[in-house]
Amino acid sequence: MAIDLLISAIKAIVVVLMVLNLSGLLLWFERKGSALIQDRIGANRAAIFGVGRRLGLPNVGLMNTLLADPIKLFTKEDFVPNGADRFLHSLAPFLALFPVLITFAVVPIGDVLEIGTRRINLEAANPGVSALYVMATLGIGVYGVALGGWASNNRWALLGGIRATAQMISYELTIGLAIIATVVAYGTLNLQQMCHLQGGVWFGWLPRWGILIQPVSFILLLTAGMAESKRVPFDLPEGESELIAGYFTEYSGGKQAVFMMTDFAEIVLVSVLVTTFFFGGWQVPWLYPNGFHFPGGAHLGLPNIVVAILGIIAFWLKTVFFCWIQILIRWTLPRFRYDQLMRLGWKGLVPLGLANLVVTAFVVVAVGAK
Amino acid sequence: MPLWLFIFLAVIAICGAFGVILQRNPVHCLLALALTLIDVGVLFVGLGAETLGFLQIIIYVGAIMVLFLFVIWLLNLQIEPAPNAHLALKFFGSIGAAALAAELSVFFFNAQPVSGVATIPGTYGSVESLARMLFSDYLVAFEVTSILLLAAVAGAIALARRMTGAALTRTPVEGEGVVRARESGS
Amino acid sequence: MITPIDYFMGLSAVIFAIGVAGMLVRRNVIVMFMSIELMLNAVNLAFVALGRRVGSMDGQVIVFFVMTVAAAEAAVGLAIIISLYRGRETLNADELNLLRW
Amino acid sequence: MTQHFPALGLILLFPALGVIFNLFWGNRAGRGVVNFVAPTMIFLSFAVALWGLVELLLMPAGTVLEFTLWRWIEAGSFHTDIALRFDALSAVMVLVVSGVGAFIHVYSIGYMAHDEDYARFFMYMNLFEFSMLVLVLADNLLLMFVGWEGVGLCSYLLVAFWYTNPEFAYNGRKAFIVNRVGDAGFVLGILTIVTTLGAHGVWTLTFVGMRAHAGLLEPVAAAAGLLLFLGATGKSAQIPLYVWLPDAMVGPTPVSALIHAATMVTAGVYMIARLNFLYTLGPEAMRVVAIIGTLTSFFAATVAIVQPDIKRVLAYSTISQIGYMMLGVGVGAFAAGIFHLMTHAFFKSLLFLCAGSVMHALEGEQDMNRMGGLRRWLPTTWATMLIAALAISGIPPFAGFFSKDLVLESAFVSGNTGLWLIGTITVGLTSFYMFRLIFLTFHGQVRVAPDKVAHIHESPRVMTIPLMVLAVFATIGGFVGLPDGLLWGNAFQRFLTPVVGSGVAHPAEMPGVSVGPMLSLVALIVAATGILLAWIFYIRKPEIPERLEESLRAVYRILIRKYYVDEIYNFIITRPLFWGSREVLSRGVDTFVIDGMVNGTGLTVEESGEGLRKIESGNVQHYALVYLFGALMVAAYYIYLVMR
Repeated sequence: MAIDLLISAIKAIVVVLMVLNLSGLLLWFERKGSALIQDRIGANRAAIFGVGRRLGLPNVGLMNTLLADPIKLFTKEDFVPNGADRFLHSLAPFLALFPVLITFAVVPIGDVLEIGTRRINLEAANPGVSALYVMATLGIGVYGVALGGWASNNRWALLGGIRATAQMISYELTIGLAIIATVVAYGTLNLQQMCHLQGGVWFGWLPRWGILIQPVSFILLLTAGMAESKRVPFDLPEGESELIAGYFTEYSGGKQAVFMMTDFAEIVLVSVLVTTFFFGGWQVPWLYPNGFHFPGGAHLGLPNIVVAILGIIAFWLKTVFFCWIQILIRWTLPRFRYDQLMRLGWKGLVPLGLANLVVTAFVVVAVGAK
Repeated sequence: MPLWLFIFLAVIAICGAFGVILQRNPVHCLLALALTLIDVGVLFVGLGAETLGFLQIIIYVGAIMVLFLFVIWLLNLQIEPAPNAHLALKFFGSIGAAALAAELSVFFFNAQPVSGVATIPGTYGSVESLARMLFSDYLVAFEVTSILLLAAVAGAIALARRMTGAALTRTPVEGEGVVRARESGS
Repeated sequence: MITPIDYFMGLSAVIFAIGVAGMLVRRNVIVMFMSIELMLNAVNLAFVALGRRVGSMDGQVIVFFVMTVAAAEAAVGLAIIISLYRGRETLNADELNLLRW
Repeated sequence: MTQHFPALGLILLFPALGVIFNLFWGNRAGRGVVNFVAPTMIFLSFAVALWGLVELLLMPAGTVLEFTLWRWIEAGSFHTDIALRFDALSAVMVLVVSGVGAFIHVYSIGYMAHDEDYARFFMYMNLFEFSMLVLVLADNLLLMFVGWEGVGLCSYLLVAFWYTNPEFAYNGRKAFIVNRVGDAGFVLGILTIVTTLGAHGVWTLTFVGMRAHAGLLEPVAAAAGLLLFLGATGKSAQIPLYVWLPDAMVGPTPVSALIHAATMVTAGVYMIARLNFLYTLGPEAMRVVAIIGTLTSFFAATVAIVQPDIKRVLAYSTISQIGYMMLGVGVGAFAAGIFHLMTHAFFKSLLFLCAGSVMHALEGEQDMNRMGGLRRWLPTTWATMLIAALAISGIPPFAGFFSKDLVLESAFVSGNTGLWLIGTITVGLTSFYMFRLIFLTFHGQVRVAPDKVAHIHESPRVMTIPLMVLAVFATIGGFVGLPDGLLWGNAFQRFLTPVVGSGVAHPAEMPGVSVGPMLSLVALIVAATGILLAWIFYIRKPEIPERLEESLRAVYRILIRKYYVDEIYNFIITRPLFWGSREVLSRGVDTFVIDGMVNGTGLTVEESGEGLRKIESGNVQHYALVYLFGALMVAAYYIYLVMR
């Protein structure tokens, strides 16, 4: 009993920590990545007593992003503008971060891990309808930014908040459609089951990943997910050029850090979802609970613990890959105009999603697939 | 669901409900309401209606409440002034509400005990069972609701559509609101 | 211990009553509208609880429909409120008494 | 034996369609379309009727075509259907109504050519045809009554067709109200029959059913017959309710021809013939019918002699001829009555149409003193009208001779010598006034107002062709009922026998020698005398009438004023009625009682509303509060139930 509780707690903490750290890492990705793309050097100054230089190591700016920036942020003055709704103003960032974090609770980061006789499902919580849970938490996510914009008693912020809200609920629709289509295809609302269903191979060599049966949904989910995370090319809510910083214009210090963390957490979330839905989650190609079965027929038996850990590693690798993809896109594409954004959402993605859903349904009914 | 959890949630729900009707600031009311709704959703899950619980959160919190939020922003509602007079209404209203609560509780606690303990099938509250009922016994109602939603969308657009500049520049007088609403609806 | 179904009933009764009170006490039309949503949810809770009590899914299906109707109602109601506000520049229920004698 | 024959529905359907079309699209469709549609419909039902007739003739005698549309009324054990019955009797009637009606419709095209309201006119005409066909096709008394009222309504509408003229409108109302008096009798008659049969547990009004249980009706036969006959006097313009017919002549002439000469006014005769079994059970009623008929015919003929108005002459002539029919059915010779009805339909409608043609030529002139010598301009009209006149005067071989002869013979043979005598005298009067009309109109010197002489013209072909057709019928129409023993004998009688029974039995005490020829001879002589007199009076020595007028001023006044009947009715009935209505009902009851109640009600509501409206604060929350407390009450009540 107690041990179970302990295990669950550990699982939760681990997941959250991994997410937060990853988002921290992403900050570094972002800075150096953008520097590469723009042919700059990027962060390369901060060092502790120049240890690295003394040792002749190249300064890749890890100090800046992982140490200096956070310290700077969290030690800044936490400023609340005059006439702002103090309570909501401080609540908003956490309201934004919280739903994103709890979403990870249902994400299977691996198959069952067997320690002795105990079987540990490698996800923090496993409601039968975890896909719905994901949608629900995404839905709640709106409030943070919305209230952040509203509470800071600033027109720019309010505009940013309104934009953010409109954008997010518009694209949540698309996300929902994508997820539903996938759900229809898999015939289950449970992410863990989805991952299981993506095991095995077609034609003896082709991994059964969801991307192969739901390509459209994949594109929809990726696009809409990036829109959810409100980053370029969908960063209208922040819109540096016209609204100073959108909904967190009036934020500074820790709260703003939390908002930024939310952004990165959302990137991670999107990647995780894409991975889980379309890239087999923790599935490693040709890896089965009892080891590898290569297409050639070669077999390499492995103990469960290894298999589980391989799964976890595969999962996070895929996730990081998609985070990287998103950052690439963010630094590659120009920004939409707001009307273009809305047109894309309502006249482009939503109809596409509907069509995809209908087709999927037809196929499923026709094939009787489960 | 264990009792302590229920009590915990119930307290939150009631606090939220009171928040709705006691807060001055519409946005705070809305937040309180959203809190209550999420709470009720969790209660659903606790009652075995998993699907419904999450649907509740998706639909109510994720959509309807956001709509409210938009309207509040659109109309730029500020904190309403200290409620003036209407003490009689307040008084009787509260009394009546309390009495209603009492009466309803009496009902519920005197409800006929179900013969034996209700057998809860394994699929209780799952999407499959819900869908099975929706598309068999309640098919007609289901289809009709789709039409209802369509009609609601059309009606909402027709009602809230911005009207001609003339109507906007005119200073509103008694009764014009309704008239304009109809015009813009037509 | 497991919570008796009746407690859920009692909770829904309380929430419903609170909604009624809000409907009567608040002046702001939007808040009155919220109170109505509150009542709807109380009823939903009662439905689900009763369904659980008799072990049938019908309660949940009804709640499903209630949600749908609530969505439609919210859309239309808010639209009405908007056009009302455009016309009267107020949302105070006391001043919206055109149907007076 | 009966035969299911759905086509009967068509007979009614076509005029109905015409009504609907003219009502909704008439004015939009335009004159041409209406002129085509309205008559076509009637021709179509005429065609269907012919089909029915053929069916009937091909089957053994006594066959009845039937068609039940639907269950109409169901009240307790009583029920009646919308059912049609097409036996020999209704066959004759339907053919007459639709056939003559069709030609009159065609004639109307020309006659109404200059009237703006053609659509309404043809709508009414079709409606009339429909109602009349319902009347004659009905297989039960109630449905017949529906048609009966329908034709009454159409008569009213058409008499007052030019309602802008107050006098015309007044005459329309007169026709309507007088008919109501008769219809009251009709209703009472129906009720008498229903209650009597119902008392014996027989709940039916179908003619078959009534005939089957005629025995039960024995005790009330006379009363019922008389009550129904009261209705007949109203519809068929017999004493005492004939007064409306002469005034009805203000309607368009085709109307007078169709409704007030050929079809509607003969409905009474048809009704009596249809209910012959009832009347034969009540000899007294038959007697009354016969006497009334004879008196009417004589009386009307005398009035007709002096009338200057061409249409009034024809109106009184119609009354008189219907008197003949009544005499026929009154003495039990139902077939004879119907026979005369048929022939009369031919030549009387022809007469009216000719008169209409004359008026058309003279721009609506009706006074014969301003006509004369028109033969030159109106040859067709003259010829056809002459045929009609000969027919009505009973000159062989024209139709009128046989029918009228049959009626008189039946009267004589049935032993009513007195009635026969009056009838025969009336024959003379008839021929006299008819040829007075002919001579005054078409011969002698022209008395037309000089300004009108210029454009006297023969009517267009659309009007003259119907004249010719009807003239043919008026000529040969009588041959279906030749005296017995001559050629094919009285085929008409044989055709109708299954329905109305054989005519009057010849008394046995004159074996061998038949009175028929003698009577015919007498009638013929009388008729010839009448014509001769008319010739002397109005062609040979035109001064004679004036001199007679001088010498017999009193009589003349009485006749020209129609025996002052209108005045008498006015004095006895109308005045008191008006006085009572005005002084008692209007001044007293209406002002104080009814207005008091009405205004009182209104006042109460208004006052209480004034008081109660205060609770409508317009504030939603107040309503909500009240609502809440209502809910509390209900809940409390249920709790009380639970706790108890």
